[in-house]
Amino acid sequence: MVTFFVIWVLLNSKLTPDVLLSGLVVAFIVALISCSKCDVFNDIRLSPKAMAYSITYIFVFLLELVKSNFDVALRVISPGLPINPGIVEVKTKLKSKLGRMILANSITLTPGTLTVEMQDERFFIHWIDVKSENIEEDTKLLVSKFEKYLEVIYG
Amino acid sequence: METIALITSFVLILIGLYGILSQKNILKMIVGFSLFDTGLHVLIVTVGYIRGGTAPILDQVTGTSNVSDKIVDPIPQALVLTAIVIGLGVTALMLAYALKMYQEKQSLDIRDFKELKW
Amino acid sequence: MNLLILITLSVIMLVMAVTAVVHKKLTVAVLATGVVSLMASVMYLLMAAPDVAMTEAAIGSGLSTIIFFYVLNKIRKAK
Amino acid sequence: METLKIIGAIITLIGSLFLLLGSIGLIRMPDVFTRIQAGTKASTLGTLLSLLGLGIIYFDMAGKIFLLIVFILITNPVSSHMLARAAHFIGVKKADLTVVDKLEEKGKNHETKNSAK
Amino acid sequence: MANIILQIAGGIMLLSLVLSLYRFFSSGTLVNRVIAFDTMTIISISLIAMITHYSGRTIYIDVALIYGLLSFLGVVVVARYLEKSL
Amino acid sequence: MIRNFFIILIIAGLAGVFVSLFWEFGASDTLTPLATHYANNGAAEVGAPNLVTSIVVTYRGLDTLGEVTILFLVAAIISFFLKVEKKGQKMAPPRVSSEIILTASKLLVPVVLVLGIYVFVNGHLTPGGGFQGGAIIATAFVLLLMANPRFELNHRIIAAVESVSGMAFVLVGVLGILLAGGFLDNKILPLGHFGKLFSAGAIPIIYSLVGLKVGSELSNILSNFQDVQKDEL
Repeated sequence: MVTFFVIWVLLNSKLTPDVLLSGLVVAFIVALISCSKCDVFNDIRLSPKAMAYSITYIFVFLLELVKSNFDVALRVISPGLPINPGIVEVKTKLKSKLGRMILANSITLTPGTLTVEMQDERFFIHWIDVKSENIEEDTKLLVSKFEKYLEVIYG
Repeated sequence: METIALITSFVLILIGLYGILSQKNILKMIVGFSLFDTGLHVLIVTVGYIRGGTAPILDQVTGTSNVSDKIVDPIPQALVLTAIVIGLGVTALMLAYALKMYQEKQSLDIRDFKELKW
Repeated sequence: MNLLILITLSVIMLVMAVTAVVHKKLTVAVLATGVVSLMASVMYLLMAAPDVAMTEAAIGSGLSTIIFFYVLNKIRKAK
Repeated sequence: METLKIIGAIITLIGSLFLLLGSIGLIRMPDVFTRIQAGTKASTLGTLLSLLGLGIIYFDMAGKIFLLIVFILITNPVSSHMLARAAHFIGVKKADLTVVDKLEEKGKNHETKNSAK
Repeated sequence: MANIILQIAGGIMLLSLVLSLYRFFSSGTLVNRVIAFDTMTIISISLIAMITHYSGRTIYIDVALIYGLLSFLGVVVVARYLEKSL
Repeated sequence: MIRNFFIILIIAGLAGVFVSLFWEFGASDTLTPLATHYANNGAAEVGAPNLVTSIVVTYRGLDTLGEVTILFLVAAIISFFLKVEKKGQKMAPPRVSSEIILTASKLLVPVVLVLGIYVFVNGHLTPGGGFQGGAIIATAFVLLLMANPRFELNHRIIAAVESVSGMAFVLVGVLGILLAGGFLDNKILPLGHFGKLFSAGAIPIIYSLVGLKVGSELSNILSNFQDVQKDEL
């Protein structure tokens, strides 16, 4: 419900009493309608450590995003098209659904890797430049850089 | 600027009409109708355009008094707003008819439906 | 600049419209209609009509394509 | 103030360059999966950067732009994932360069398990 | 200065729109066309933001919000259609 | 062959008519008198910054009522047509959707609902209004359907929302006759401060009602196109 209220205020992008009042009403109504759907929000831990880790995670993610984007961009414009695609399998330790979704989205958003299929704790990832075909090694290369943060945040 | 939009809308209308008249497949005819609709909406909005005008929503940019020489004509926009929603309704209705006709005869060809031909 | 955007949008719209009418596959025709609606909605913004642009984006490009694909799915199943 | 505007404009320019790279990748890549990689990912970063630049220039719509960025960050990978999954399911031809496909090897028994669920 | 850079950025966006149009026509399967559609919608969001800048009305950004949502759904619907599980 | 010839003849004739009609057309530099009146006095009379909204809801309110009626009729006819499903067809069970879209739909549906409510409550301040907001709410329903193809909407709740909002819409209109100038007049509530959220009289209320009604009708149409087989559930 707090999330909806924040979204409402951001949408209106001003802080007058009428906006706040109507935001309360709207957030309450939406939370009432979709209360059974809200359970994904419960996984978030609100301890200071988790907060710090999530901020760090955002920065790590953005850095990774820009870095791999330049990598793929170089591949695209270089004339020989040096790609080596394949679908590899990795494993994750995350249990919470929201954490897993964010992990999969992060993997998809970093260019060069793309989540094709997701079966419980096994991800099948299309990789534009396959370096190894071993599960453990791929996990170490692709997942663990995001996972160690997400594990603290979502468990 | 408005000339280009006008020509685009005319050509869209003509292409849509050609699609409606020449195609044998019912769903392709509905696609043509949809194109015709879009062209018509672009045409009406273009007629209401004023050179150098801005959107008919008053805020700090336009001020509140004597706005009539700053904004574009709001009436065609209001009409098109209604027309788009009605267009969706009509398209959905036609699709429902097409589906029902397909379930009757297992065919989407307009030439197979001869009952109402005279 | 506005003129350049408008010309590009018009060309894309017309090419897509011809594709939608001429092409044999229905799915391609529906997708092309979606692209025409999309470009039309950007065009409405250039013609200073944000309300209409919003309606076209929500209804013409979104819901109408979705309904078309539902019907195509049903027809494919009935075969 | 002016320097802030120029910084925003330069960020937007970089974003549009990424959009262009995405389109070039869309044309050059050999098969569906690599096209999804090059096309949609680079375009996502391009859109993010250009929105960010405009958010720096017009500070009063920063809230909406922030929301739009979060929205794109959630929805875009989901749609590319769905497309890739569908493409793999219907058996789109992969490029000759493809070295390994673990999903194809394990595919059979996983599919039956899934449908039985 | 800032305006000139933004104009160049808009021109590059138009160019990439046309380039992704090329993918729509070459190479036959539906999946390729859907990818081109997706890319075009993403570029269009940036284009709407640029039009917001040219016209000087910040309220136009609402349209981009709706656009992002609806384009996402269109792509997902086509993907489900391809999976034969709509 | 003769058919194609006639088609091309008709289209060429229509093109000729278009060219001769609009050969001299150029966008005018001034508004028509009616539009000038709306532009200069609309803000004072109705109190809504978005002139399109004030025209749709107040000046041309009856048109909107007719439009909502047409949508209702369309929904009714479509459900009448498509309700009789053939039974006994064995369908393969659809492919289970992946966990990503399940979680994403859970995450996004409330956000989409908030966005739709924002669009139709702020219809008098920003672009948008009841129709767009209704379409977005129907989109939330589509999102649920994507996550679970066998998801079924509770038709009783939808019908209740639709009829209640329709009745309330007409009721607000009649209140306009009783308390203010005419049908759907928005001055039954004070006009308030220009540009605030609670302003422009009854326009936010009317547009919210229109949004709810359009949203439920569009969801109804969509759920009729979805194939649910009753015996399978």
